[in-house]
Amino acid sequence: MAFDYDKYLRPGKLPHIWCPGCGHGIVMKGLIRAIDACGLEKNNTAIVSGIGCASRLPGYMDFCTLHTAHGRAAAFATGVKMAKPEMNVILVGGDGDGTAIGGNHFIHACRRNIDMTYIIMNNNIYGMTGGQFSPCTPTGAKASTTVYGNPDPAFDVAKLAIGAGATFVARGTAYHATQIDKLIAEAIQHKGFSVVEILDDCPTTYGRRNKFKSVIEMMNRLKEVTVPVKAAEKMDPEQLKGKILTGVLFKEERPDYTSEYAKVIERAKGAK
Amino acid sequence: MAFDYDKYLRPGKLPHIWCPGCGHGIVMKGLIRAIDACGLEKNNTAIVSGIGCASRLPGYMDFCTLHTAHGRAAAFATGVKMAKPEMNVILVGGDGDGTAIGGNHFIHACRRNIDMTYIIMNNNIYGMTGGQFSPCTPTGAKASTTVYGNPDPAFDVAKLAIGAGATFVARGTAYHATQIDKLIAEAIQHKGFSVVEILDDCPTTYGRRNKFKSVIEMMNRLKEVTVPVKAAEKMDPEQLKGKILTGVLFKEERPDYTSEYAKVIERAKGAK
Amino acid sequence: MAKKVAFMQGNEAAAHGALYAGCSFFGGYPITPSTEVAEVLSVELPKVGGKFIQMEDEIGAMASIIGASLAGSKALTSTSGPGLSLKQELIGYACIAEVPCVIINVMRGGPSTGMPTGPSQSDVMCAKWGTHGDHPAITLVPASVQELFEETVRAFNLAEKYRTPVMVMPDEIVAHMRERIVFPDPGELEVVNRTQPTVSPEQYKPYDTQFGDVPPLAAFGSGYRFHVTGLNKMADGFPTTKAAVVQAEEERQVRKVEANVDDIVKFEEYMVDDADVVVVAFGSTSRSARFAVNEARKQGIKAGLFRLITFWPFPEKQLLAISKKVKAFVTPEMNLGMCTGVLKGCVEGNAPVHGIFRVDGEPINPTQILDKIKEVK
Amino acid sequence: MAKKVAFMQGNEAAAHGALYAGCSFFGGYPITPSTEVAEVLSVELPKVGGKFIQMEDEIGAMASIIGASLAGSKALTSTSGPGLSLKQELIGYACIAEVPCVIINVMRGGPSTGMPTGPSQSDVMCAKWGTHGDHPAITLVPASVQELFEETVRAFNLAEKYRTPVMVMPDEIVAHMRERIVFPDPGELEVVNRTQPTVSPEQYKPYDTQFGDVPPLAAFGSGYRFHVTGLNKMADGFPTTKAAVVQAEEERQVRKVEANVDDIVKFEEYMVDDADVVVVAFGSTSRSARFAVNEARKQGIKAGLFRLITFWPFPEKQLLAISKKVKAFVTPEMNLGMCTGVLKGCVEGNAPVHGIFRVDGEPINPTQILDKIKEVK
Amino acid sequence: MEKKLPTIEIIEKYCKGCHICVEFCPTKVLEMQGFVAAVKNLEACIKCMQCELRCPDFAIKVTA
Amino acid sequence: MEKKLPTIEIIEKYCKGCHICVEFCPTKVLEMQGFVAAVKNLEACIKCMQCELRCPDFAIKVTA
Amino acid sequence: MSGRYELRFSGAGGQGLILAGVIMAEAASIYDGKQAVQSQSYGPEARGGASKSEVIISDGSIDYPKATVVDALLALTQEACDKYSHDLKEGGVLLIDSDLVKNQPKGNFNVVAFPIINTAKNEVGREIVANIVALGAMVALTGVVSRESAEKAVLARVPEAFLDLNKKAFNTGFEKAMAAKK
Amino acid sequence: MSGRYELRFSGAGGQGLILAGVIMAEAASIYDGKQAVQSQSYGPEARGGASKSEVIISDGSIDYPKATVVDALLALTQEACDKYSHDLKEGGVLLIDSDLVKNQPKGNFNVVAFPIINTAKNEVGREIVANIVALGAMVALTGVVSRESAEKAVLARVPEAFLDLNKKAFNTGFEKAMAAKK
Ligand SMILES: Cc1ncc(C[n+]2csc(CCOP(=O)(O)OP(=O)(O)O)c2C)c(N)n1
Ligand SMILES: Cc1ncc(C[n+]2csc(CCOP(=O)(O)OP(=O)(O)O)c2C)c(N)n1
Ligand code: SF4
Ligand code: SF4
Ligand code: SF4
Ligand code: SF4
Ligand code: SF4
Ligand code: SF4
Ligand SMILES: [Mg+2]
Ligand SMILES: [Mg+2]
Repeated sequence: MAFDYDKYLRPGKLPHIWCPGCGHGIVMKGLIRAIDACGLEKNNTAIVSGIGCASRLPGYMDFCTLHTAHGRAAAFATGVKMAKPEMNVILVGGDGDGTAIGGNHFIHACRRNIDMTYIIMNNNIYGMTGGQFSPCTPTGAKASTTVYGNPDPAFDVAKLAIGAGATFVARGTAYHATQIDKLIAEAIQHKGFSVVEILDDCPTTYGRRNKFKSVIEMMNRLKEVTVPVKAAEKMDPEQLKGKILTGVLFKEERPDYTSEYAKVIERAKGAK
Repeated sequence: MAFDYDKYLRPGKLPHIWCPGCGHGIVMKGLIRAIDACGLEKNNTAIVSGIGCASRLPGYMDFCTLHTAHGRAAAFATGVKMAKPEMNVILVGGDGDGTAIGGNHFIHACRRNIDMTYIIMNNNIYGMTGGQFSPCTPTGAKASTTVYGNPDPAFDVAKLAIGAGATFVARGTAYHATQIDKLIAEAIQHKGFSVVEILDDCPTTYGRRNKFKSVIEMMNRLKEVTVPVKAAEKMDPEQLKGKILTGVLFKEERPDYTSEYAKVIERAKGAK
Repeated sequence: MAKKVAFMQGNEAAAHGALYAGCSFFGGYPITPSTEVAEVLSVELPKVGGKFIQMEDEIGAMASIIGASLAGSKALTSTSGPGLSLKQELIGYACIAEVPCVIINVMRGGPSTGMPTGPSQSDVMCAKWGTHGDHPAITLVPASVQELFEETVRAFNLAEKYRTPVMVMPDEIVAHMRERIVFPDPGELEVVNRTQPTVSPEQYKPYDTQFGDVPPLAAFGSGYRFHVTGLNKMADGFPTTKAAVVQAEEERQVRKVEANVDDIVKFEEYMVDDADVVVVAFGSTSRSARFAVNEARKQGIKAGLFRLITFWPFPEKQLLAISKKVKAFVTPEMNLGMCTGVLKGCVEGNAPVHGIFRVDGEPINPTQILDKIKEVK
Repeated sequence: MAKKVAFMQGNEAAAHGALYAGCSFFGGYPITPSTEVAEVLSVELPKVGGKFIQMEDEIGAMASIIGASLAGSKALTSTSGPGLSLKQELIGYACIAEVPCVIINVMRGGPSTGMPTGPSQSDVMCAKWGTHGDHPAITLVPASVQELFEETVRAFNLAEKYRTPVMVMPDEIVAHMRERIVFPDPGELEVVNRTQPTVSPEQYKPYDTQFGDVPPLAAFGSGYRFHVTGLNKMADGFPTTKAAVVQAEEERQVRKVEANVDDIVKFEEYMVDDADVVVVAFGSTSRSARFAVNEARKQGIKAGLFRLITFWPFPEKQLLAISKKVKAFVTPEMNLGMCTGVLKGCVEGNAPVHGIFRVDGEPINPTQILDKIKEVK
Repeated sequence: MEKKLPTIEIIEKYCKGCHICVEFCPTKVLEMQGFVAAVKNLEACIKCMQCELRCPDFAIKVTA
Repeated sequence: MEKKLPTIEIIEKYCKGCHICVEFCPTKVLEMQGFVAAVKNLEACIKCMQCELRCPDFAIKVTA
Repeated sequence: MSGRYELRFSGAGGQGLILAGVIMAEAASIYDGKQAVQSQSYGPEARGGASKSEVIISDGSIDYPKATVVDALLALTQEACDKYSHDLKEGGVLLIDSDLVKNQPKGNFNVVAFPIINTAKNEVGREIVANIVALGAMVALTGVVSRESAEKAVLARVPEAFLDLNKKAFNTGFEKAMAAKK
Repeated sequence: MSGRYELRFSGAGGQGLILAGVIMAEAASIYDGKQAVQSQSYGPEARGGASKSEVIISDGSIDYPKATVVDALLALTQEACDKYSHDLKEGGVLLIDSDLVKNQPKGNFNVVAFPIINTAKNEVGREIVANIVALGAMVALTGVVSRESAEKAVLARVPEAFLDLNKKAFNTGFEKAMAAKK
């Protein structure tokens, strides 16, 4: 009955480096369950990340793992996928890695609709460097570089992904652990570029500064501010004010990039 | 009755470097009329661009002009605007400059809602380097690097800008010359980050390859494929198939970045 | 009135040095081990009406300070290895467009992500040679918290005086250690501002060499309108491909610095005069070296220390002269021989150069240096 | 059967050289004057089932070729100055993660946007020193269309053999001029592939030094699972901060190249043996130099040409030896003294080095060189 | 009273001969003469300004 | 017949003491003992698996 | 190395050891008019793992800012004790938390052990001031800075609201150490 | 510079002068078995302005790939003629379009002028083959490559559909030049 995570973990790497209560571990477990559910083959699956606490995830996973440079995961992964379209390619990383320095590669991966799955662990902060604000830090929040309150508006990661052309966009939270694997599994099965944003927590660099007494409070907040899309349909704007939707937010069928490129190869060989 | 463009042009710089029929010149004239309509002061207005044919525009304009590096216009401009919030800052550039290498700075300028106006001259190609495809080249089109037809999907620049948080997004065309100045003027007057995409033409590197017999044909196409938003409201999906909307596509009021930062300064001075 | 003293970290001192120099704009992107510079300025700049912005990446950060500088601000960014590599293209832009700005680069282990919290001195070569094309380079390498403050002030002065980007490169040890610092009173240290045009807006040219190798720079929004580009340009700032003009401009951009090395180069000679063995070192390594030199002298060995405070321009003249008098040089550095290579390049084989290289995230300790001194003396 | 001959441009030849070497992936971003390399490969690669992708920028392009190489492809990108500066961070990544790949950088006028269509040789220093931290560097500087083809093949061979990025740097003249080229038959030129693991997947370590300084590299998706990072790593590819391991790994990464200079360094000596004046040149400038040397000989002057084909590693040994026999060196280059400086650095003052520098977008013509030869002979 | 004709100025050294003004003039006032545009039938001009607005090269000025 | 109790294994060297499992157990089966989680009241366990799912550290295993 | 005295505060990240070191150094350099340098080492990027904070105190100028031979070591965890005791000098002061550090390093050191964390939690009232308790003890054991200066330095660094708490922590630590050392 | 012969084709961007140069060079190096190098210069980035294409032909190997003293110059526009005639050698061949190049450069050159563009447009039928007309003329005037080789080279470079058109252009140019030169 207890799920066997060890099957997918590299032996001897636990305990992981994440702080007590860091949601990244919850996401990693969800990812493992999703991979198991989709029956992905270890040898045929690459897990690619950038730099950050979240981006340390691949090191624990017993797959072909690539810990790239800050913000570049999507671009490295595009090279892997183009070279070996038959491989499953999963990207993981933090909100800073993916939407700050990595923003350009992110929107272009969305545009190309290249068949990869990107899991963004959004803890609203640059955790690894000690808590500077990220493009996903709420306006007004405190960070080590916004002691007077953050003047920056935050990205709506899902909206950005849709605007850039992603064909599958979902959102979950570290609190709703049971749903993480379902969303990721559906994303993996989707043919095209799929984005799963997991609202996450960083008690160490975000929680304390923003008056959360404990990670429990942070978890409870994730419960309180979110509403499943299905439920939202039955709610009026008033009730939805300040709420964040979870579940599958967008899904569309479009030819994926490597399939399209396969046609280029056919045409080229024809042209010979 | 004839509009006096010379008032805003640097003496002795014409004829400009653009090819016969290049739409960039039409856009520059629209921009000049808009600046005139808004009564912007030359000394107090900066025009910033990246690299590309389109990005050569500032050189002709008698303002504080900054021809930056490829893709970086929005980031340079952000520095100018933050340092001197009282200045009007207008960004101009091509589709490649703005949405390929410049994509990250573009979406973050949208997110911050910093009070600048960005005019993207979208000719669907990297003109200056001789016609390689850009992120705005239609799928299937021919470019010097897509002789078998472009496998890449194109960005919807307006959708991307909205997804990233821009608060004013409009689209015009080089054919509809009379509207260019109106759209740009409204964008300039909008408080916040405004994006005006002008569907443009590059007869030299895009037209020939894609079987346009002349720039006239390219212009006519711009007429045929576009529909004003207003008109579109009265049309059914069937009629709208394959059409591109023009006019003001999105407008929203949100605090602009430098005003928000002014409050940070107040809070900081209070904190002293 | 007694001076303000404090016990603070190198990075904090750098931030305060920037404020002392009149820095009014910071554009950055966080990276270990330089983040404290940004953090302090995010608090202090708005207090004095300055601007702090965290950009989307290091390229954006570099772009923002160039833009801000053209709008008249004294502008700063801070970063570390990977960020410095990303800034290289625009550092070149600041060089050719001649835009004053300061880059603080705290040296950590490289290449790539390398060892983010480990000290290093392996960015000194890319400080000069990182960007493509020919360009000038000024790089300062302080060795104490007090000096990090003062060299940051000097960095702004040199940037403004020569209209060019200037780098301050403490290693992680100097950036993170805490020492007592005595704040200079206002006016105590020189603060230089870029020369403003004396001609009318109509006559103004942003690269007008009739005013010397460093033309006055007006600010956007000050009533002077002009054009700035990263292409080779003429006196009026507009692009040109005229061979003679391009050659002259390129040479001037470099000459600005090369012809003024004596004004820019700064170093400290410690017991060098009668030395048989001279240790050439910089940053935290020079502190180990001084320790070792003192020990050596106690043991009757004629050792001396030549401490680089300016790494670029490199004090070639001085070291060539010294090379004719000494038995050997010892060059301890937290890299695989960068200073060693540069030094060899300028002593014409007059004296052997013995490197001590550590790239393992550990400081070079005095004993290592002392042993080498004994070995080669 | 007669060989295939063609009259083609340097950039086209580079593209065909890549195909000959087995390149199966190209990730790029267009930039003058290198675009033809990409354009030819966009047509040719899919014909042989290879992949061509135009990325969103140069950083993405560099990232994509590292990813593709780890998935088993021989991967190439091409660019020019500004793009090379942008790639620097990830070039460092390829160095520390030891990922074979090739970068063709066509040299145009810099810094920054500079003179996009003007020839230059001013990227040779950033080819070695551009990225932060200590790292190896291999840079090839061909002088003809035929040689650009062959050196591109060699670049892939060296990249695969030493698991490191390799740069091919034609100047704009060599890249854009057209000459007759004779295509080598398949098998005529050596084509090297990275060594594959001989151990089982369970035993495989991506940096296992028991197989020497260049460990075998398995491909993702080939049954071998492993971890790759840009942090300092251990034999198994996982991050470490253990001082001893880090020091050893950093040294090995550089030693791979330094210890094999004789295998990597390539040059041509033309009438050097009895020469009083030796011209050291590379790329198109070396063609002007040969012309000048011939003229000089006609006029009875003992001139010779040392033509660099490998710029990095620099042929220090050979030139130091020559410096002991000659009256003077002449170094014509389309920059402000990069090769000149490196040469000075290795001849220990044995012979003066007289530079001829042009950065005006015009080639250095034979007359300039001849005059200098006469002046210093 | 006869209607006042506009003056149409074509700056030859700016004109790049793209044909745009000629093709899009609703009343066919303009024509190409060699590489540059020229006025063929001024009477027909309805002063709609389309030619001036669309000329990419600042080469045509219509004054009523 | 008495109901079969699950086994709840807590791997102490993985547990970082974040309290998550304890706080979110619907039936208060778990408690903190010093820095690590421990089972206080096994009988109450309803095998909902919430603790295991939410433990960020792979430190708790529930087997029915 | 005229009168060069080297201290190392070690334990787990987040235990406030850097602050303890900083306060010790400030006591010396700001209040006792000596020279002092404080430095630290981090784990991967900015967080986690065993951490140490070093303080060098001297009458003369301090060149080398890192420890060479440590005069006094504080170890709040076993991991830290194992990792950072190697260069503690013969006869040097070793202060450990008796609850958390079970096996002491070999070598003849002047070992002082008491339940530091526990003291902070139960006697002073808040676990988070364990670092100040430890600081008080180190001041007592080393005598390298005066008790008064150290106390001043503590009070200058901590937020208003916690002055008494920290004062109490400091003094408790000081007394405990005196007693333990007897 | 054994038998080094230098040609320059100049005019406006887009007139196909680079192709003309390439064909001339191919005629020499592929069909006449000589050595040849072709090079060009561009305007800002990849386009516009006056453009030139240079061809060096020699029996021996060609070191310096750019022109030193030009033996034969084609100028299709006044701008090109003004810009690129400075290093045409004494007595060198100068072929110009008589409609477009009104003032000839000073110096004693062997000048040949006829309406090249016009010939292409009206006699051959398409303006775009003006470059081939000019090529034919240059072949006739310089004699540096054989007429046969040049024609082969032309046909090898142009698309099937336009073989005859280009053949006609080449020969027309050749004849016109012969006549003009008389
Ligand atoms: C080029 C570069 N710039 C900056 C950094 C410093 N850096 C490392 S991780 C990080 C942000 C991490 O934030 P996020 O991606 O949200 O991950 P988290 O740590 O919050 O899980 C930054 C700025 C770097 N390593 N490389
Ligand atoms: C860093 C860098 N990369 C690439 C280039 C080459 N480049 C110059 S302009 C350009 C694209 C221009 O396209 P666009 O922005 O659409 O402008 P257009 O020429 O089409 O008006 C490119 C790729 C460059 N100058 N700098
Ligand atoms: S710092 Fe934040 S994100 Fe990083 S491991 Fe700790 S809790 Fe997680
Ligand atoms: S190449 Fe295209 S974009 Fe550039 S100037 Fe010519 S027509 Fe305009
Ligand atoms: S104004 Fe109108 S009618 Fe008159 S010439 Fe121009 S386009 Fe024709
Ligand atoms: S539109 Fe302008 S450039 Fe084009 S033909 Fe008419 S006048 Fe000339
Ligand atoms: S399984 Fe459910 S009931 Fe049982 S301990 Fe875990 S959370 Fe509590
Ligand atoms: S959730 Fe896991 S880590 Fe947290 S206390 Fe429970 S067992 Fe320990
Ligand atoms: Mg984060
Ligand atoms: Mg374009």
